[in-house]
Amino acid sequence: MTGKTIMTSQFWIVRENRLLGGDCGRLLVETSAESASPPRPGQFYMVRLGHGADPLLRRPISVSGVRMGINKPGGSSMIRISFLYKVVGKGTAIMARLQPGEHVDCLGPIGQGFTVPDPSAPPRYRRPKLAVIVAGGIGVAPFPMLIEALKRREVPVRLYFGGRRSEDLIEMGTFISRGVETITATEDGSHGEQGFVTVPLVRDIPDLPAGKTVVYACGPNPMMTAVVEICREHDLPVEISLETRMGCGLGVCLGCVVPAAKPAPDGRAVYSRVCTEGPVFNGEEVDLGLFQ
Amino acid sequence: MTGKTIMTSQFWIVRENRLLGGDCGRLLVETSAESASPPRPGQFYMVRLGHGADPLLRRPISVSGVRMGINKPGGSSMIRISFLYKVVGKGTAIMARLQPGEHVDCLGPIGQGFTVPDPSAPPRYRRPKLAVIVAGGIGVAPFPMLIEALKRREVPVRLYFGGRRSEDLIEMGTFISRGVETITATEDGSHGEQGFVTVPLVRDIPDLPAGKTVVYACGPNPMMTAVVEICREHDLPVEISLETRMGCGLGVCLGCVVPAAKPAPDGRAVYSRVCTEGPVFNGEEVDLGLFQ
Amino acid sequence: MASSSSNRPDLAVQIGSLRLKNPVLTASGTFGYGLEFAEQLDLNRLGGICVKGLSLNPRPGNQPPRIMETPAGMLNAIGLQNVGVSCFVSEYLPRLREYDTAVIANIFGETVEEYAAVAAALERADGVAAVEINVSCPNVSKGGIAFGNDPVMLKTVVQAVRKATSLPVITKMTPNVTDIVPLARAAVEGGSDALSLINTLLGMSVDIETRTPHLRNVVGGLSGPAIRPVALRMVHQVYRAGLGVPLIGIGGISTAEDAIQFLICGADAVQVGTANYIEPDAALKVCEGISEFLVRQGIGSVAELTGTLKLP
Amino acid sequence: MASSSSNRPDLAVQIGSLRLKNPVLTASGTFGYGLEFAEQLDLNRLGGICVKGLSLNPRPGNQPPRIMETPAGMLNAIGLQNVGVSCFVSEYLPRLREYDTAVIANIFGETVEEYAAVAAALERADGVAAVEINVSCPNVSKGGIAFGNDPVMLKTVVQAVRKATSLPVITKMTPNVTDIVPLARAAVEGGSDALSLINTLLGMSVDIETRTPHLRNVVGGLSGPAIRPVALRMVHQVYRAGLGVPLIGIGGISTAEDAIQFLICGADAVQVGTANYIEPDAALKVCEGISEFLVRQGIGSVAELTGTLKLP
Ligand SMILES: Cc1cc2nc3c(=O)[nH]c(=O)nc-3n(C[C@H](O)[C@H](O)[C@H](O)COP(=O)(O)OP(=O)(O)OC[C@H]3O[C@@H](n4cnc5c(N)ncnc54)[C@H](O)[C@@H]3O)c2cc1C
Ligand SMILES: Cc1cc2nc3c(=O)[nH]c(=O)nc-3n(C[C@H](O)[C@H](O)[C@H](O)COP(=O)(O)OP(=O)(O)OC[C@H]3O[C@@H](n4cnc5c(N)ncnc54)[C@H](O)[C@@H]3O)c2cc1C
Ligand SMILES: Cc1cc2nc3c(=O)[nH]c(=O)nc-3n(C[C@H](O)[C@H](O)[C@H](O)COP(=O)(O)O)c2cc1C
Ligand SMILES: Cc1cc2nc3c(=O)[nH]c(=O)nc-3n(C[C@H](O)[C@H](O)[C@H](O)COP(=O)(O)O)c2cc1C
Ligand code: FES
Ligand code: FES
Repeated sequence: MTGKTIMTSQFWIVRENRLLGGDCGRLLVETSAESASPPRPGQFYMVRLGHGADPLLRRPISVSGVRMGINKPGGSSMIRISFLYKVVGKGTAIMARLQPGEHVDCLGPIGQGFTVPDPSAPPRYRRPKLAVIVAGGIGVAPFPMLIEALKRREVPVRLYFGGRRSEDLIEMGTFISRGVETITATEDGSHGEQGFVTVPLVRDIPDLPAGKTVVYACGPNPMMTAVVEICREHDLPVEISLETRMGCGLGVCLGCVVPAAKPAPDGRAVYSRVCTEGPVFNGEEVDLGLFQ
Repeated sequence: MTGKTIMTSQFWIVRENRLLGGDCGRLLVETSAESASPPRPGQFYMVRLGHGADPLLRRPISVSGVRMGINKPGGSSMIRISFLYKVVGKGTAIMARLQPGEHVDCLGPIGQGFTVPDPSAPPRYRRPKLAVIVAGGIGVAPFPMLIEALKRREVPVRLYFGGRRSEDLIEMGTFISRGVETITATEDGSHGEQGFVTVPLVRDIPDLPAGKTVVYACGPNPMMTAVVEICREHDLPVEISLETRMGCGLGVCLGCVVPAAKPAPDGRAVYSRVCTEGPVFNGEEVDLGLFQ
Repeated sequence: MASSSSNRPDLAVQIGSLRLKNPVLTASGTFGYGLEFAEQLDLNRLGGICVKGLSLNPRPGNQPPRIMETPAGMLNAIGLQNVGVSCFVSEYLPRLREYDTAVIANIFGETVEEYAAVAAALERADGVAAVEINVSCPNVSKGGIAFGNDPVMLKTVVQAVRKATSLPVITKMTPNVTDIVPLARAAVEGGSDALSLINTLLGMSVDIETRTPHLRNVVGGLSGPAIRPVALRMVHQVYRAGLGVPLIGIGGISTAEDAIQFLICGADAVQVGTANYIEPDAALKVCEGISEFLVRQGIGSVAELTGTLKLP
Repeated sequence: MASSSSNRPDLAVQIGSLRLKNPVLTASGTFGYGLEFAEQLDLNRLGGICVKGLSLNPRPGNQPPRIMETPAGMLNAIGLQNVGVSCFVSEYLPRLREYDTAVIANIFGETVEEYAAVAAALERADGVAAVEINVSCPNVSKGGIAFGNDPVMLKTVVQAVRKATSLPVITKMTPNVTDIVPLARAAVEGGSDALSLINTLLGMSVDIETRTPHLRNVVGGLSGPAIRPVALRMVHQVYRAGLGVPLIGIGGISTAEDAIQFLICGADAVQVGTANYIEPDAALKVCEGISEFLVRQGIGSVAELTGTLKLP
């Protein structure tokens, strides 16, 4: 979280859009490095999909990866980011139809990302011995980029990856080739253990380096609630990336809020904006109970 | 106007979409000949553009050409139609972005087309010596197909083609290669005579084969009004293809009407639906004065 | 309650004394007299057809332009062009009778008497399943205020129609009001057997180049997906008011999901309007989608959905 | 009247005693307290900023979910979350004062007294150009009917604000009414210097899988392009009523073309709302587009457009 990031709204050119199965895809977009700030792990973009007033709002999509490079002919430097997406409605359906060469308007990077281990980070994030990542389905989206950052800092990573069925476990090849120890679970038992991925997590957790493990999670809400609960019991710091419907991504519509865990002194609720105070929160900061 | 045409709503596959300059383009779409009736000259399709509720309504677009053929591998027969379009708003802008391989939902063929000379046609259309076509800008769209039909019946064709500037005179190459005698006029004088194309038309009309000439026109309303006026003076039968905003193309919304030239016996207006009674009308049938 | 998901769910619904084979009707003014669509879809599979609004005498309608597209919607000011009730009865009804679907005659008038006269003309005809009163028309003898905007006028016109016919009477509510509940109550007090809602919202659009309204009539009725949230809210309000009559939801319904939202909020049936223009078989697709939803959720009958909204 | 097309057109407009450098403001609740956008665009180029609605005390707002997208629109039930007027004056206003744009304080209350107290608190502050009264709030002492739905309540609240401040007072009208004209008149009679319209239409949306409303508050306000035709019609109606006060058009404005429609129908200025979410610099683009339109049409000043609709 160093250096000032400038949020811009601009057109990125689609370089690749590959379907991955399980209704998921990976989109690579590129622009000139002069015009865009590089994102940090856990940040997202508000992506405009379609050309009319329906769909109206931009869609929040996490950055999955970033690469800086030099464009051969001109020698101009460029930035390329990748998104992992799952088709769930009309916006993401349009995303799946984007063709190389088309332009797509992305506003970002936005939000508070994950705390990446660093000597200047809060105490427990300074020198962890293990980073545990818990991902549910498309919740895996921000983690390829986080894993890159963790690897660069030589923090060992273990990924708990759950889904409904094996097709939901996208990008497994990448994780394995990156040497990420990966434990999987699917509800239908088609890959890894049958059931929720929190089951192997609970089983393994006593054996993790006490006081030296940090946890990152992203996935469906019941999973997040379970992970925060588990981490609380074992006194592990956990950061969760939340999804709420977003009007603006700019902190002004107040549409994306979650209740903070602590109410105001007068007992009234306090709400945090997921787009601005999040999407990554400390697991203890927010009240997931109230939040559907 | 023989044989029963079945109107269908179905997806056609885009085979080619070529920009022609002057904000115009030519779109070729194809489907199986079993599922679609071939259109007649002057008929149109209601084309769905975009995937959401904006734009909401289909857009009426005339057929410019049709070809039946056999698909090589399977030997199944296919029908291919072409549209000429001009980008004027959000629907046509989406049309210009269609890529080969995409599917586009076309409902049609719709409406009453041009009266093509034929022994069974009304008297003045049985054996004309000359067909005069008057086109203004993108109003030329239905005429390549009409010209094919006229050529097949060995009716000589002369085209009066007007536009604002030379780029508006699309498909000139095709007309010339088809041996269509073409007289042009542009408002800026960049092609042919400077001014409206009705000027050379008025000049030439006394020399046309009296009683043996039929006129077809499509273009902006002031031009249509002028053409109908000219034809009335010289007692030439004229058919005009009209454009009005359309809700349904099915004859039910009553949104596309034009006033008929003759009011009801009680003096009240009578309205004709352009989608169903038109889009091609006899020049004397409709009241172009009232119609903006 | 739940039936085996392999069974075909029961789609029939009851609107007062009127039984519909399924809850999906086509909305007045968007489906002509029905026959225009006979080639596009099997009319027998529709829950019912609300025909284009009928007046006592034929009406030529407004001068064009009459329609304009707006974001996710369209404006219309057709001016209630129609062939008149006698022509409908003699020319269209005999052919419509050949289909096994409920024909609902949408009627309007400029005076209370005209409404009653149209209803009476239909009473004598064979093949009309119900009368739907369009009360969004200006009352010419009351300075042009729409009948549906005032509870007293509304009740009067409903009573007059009620007296003129033994057919089930459905009152079609206008949404251009501060509070729809007292108006809905007035219609019920007037003897309406059911309510359908909503008609179009008043809107406008302007050509900035010519500085003229896009519609010759200046203002027009807004329909289509744009208005769905407003329509749904009104169905919810009227349902919660507990007036004890069946409701038919209308407004921006294009998909089964849209229709199911209305059913959950308290509608017993729905009408598909503008969507017919975009997909001529939209109503059938909505109906099939509802059926699939019921199967997927293991619900035996569509009537079980009505009013099942869970309030927080 | 027409000026040479190479001249820059005069964009300044007068809203009562308030002069705006151009007619494009940002709408309350869609632009935060303005400062949030300082990185996205040059605030100095805005005609003005209507800040998020202010109440006497801070308010936490509603439980989530608070928003939902709908066709060409969105529903919101934020619950008027805000920092409270004192915090606004002490924390935000000093920083806003650094920009050369009109800061318009949008205010609301649960009682007439609260409205007056908020207005009074702003009266003492430096840097507020005008007060905009949001009257779409329920009057808690009158059974929760919105102030803006009833002419008597509306006039009372406007009078109270009028008395509490010497700043120009703009009343922001609710569209959820049968006839907006008598309400507009009540606001003018209460002493409003200008009217802004419209606020959101009441709407609703439901999740069919869970059968729960998409908003925790059940109903919410519909905004965005979907409502533009309704908003334009209401501006037209109020302008034609000739109440003699300037009008500010709001509702679904995303482009210069949209804005110009409102000006032609009688608005002196416009507010850009939901469009700010989609393009953070939407208001500036609208303003530039108006300027280009004026140049293209050879019109010297934007004020010349207002009310120039040609009726057939
Ligand atoms: C910070 C953040 C990061 C995200 N990152 C990713 C990602 O990397 N990959 C990915 O596939 N998805 C991601 N999502 C979820 C993604 O935003 C939604 O799946 C998407 O908005 C759905 O749009 P739709 O039009 O396809 O669906 P629809 O259901 O048609 O959308 C309707 C409305 O609901 C909103 N909505 C629906 N589902 C969600 C959801 N789960 N979260 C937030 N809003 C929702 C939409 O934005 C839209 O406003 C992220 C969400 C957030 C908040
Ligand atoms: C029978 C018929 C045949 C036509 N054939 C052709 C053709 O072959 N090639 C071609 O380029 N154009 C043709 N047009 C005109 C074409 O339909 C319009 O240019 C097109 O609908 C504009 O849509 P848009 O979204 O780009 O413009 P927008 O201005 O955004 O459209 C807004 C609304 O107005 C309607 N509209 C705008 N202009 C026209 C117009 N001139 N006529 C009818 N409706 C209009 C649109 O359909 C839409 O409902 C034809 C029109 C008719 C009625
Ligand atoms: C072109 C058009 C004509 C209409 N004519 C009538 C009519 O004659 N009588 C009536 O009660 N409603 C009429 N309506 C209203 C519709 O029946 C329906 O209430 C409204 O369009 C909202 O539904 P939708 O959004 O599904 O279209 C008409 C609507 C349209 C678009
Ligand atoms: C999320 C949101 C919050 C809003 N908050 C307020 C508010 O606090 N006070 C107010 O007067 N209007 C508020 N509005 C209404 C807008 O100012 C505007 O009147 C309305 O959205 C219509 O304009 P639009 O279609 O351009 O958004 C809000 C609108 C939205 C979408
Ligand atoms: S999305 Fe608007 S405040 Fe967060
Ligand atoms: S377009 Fe609907 S009747 Fe012609």
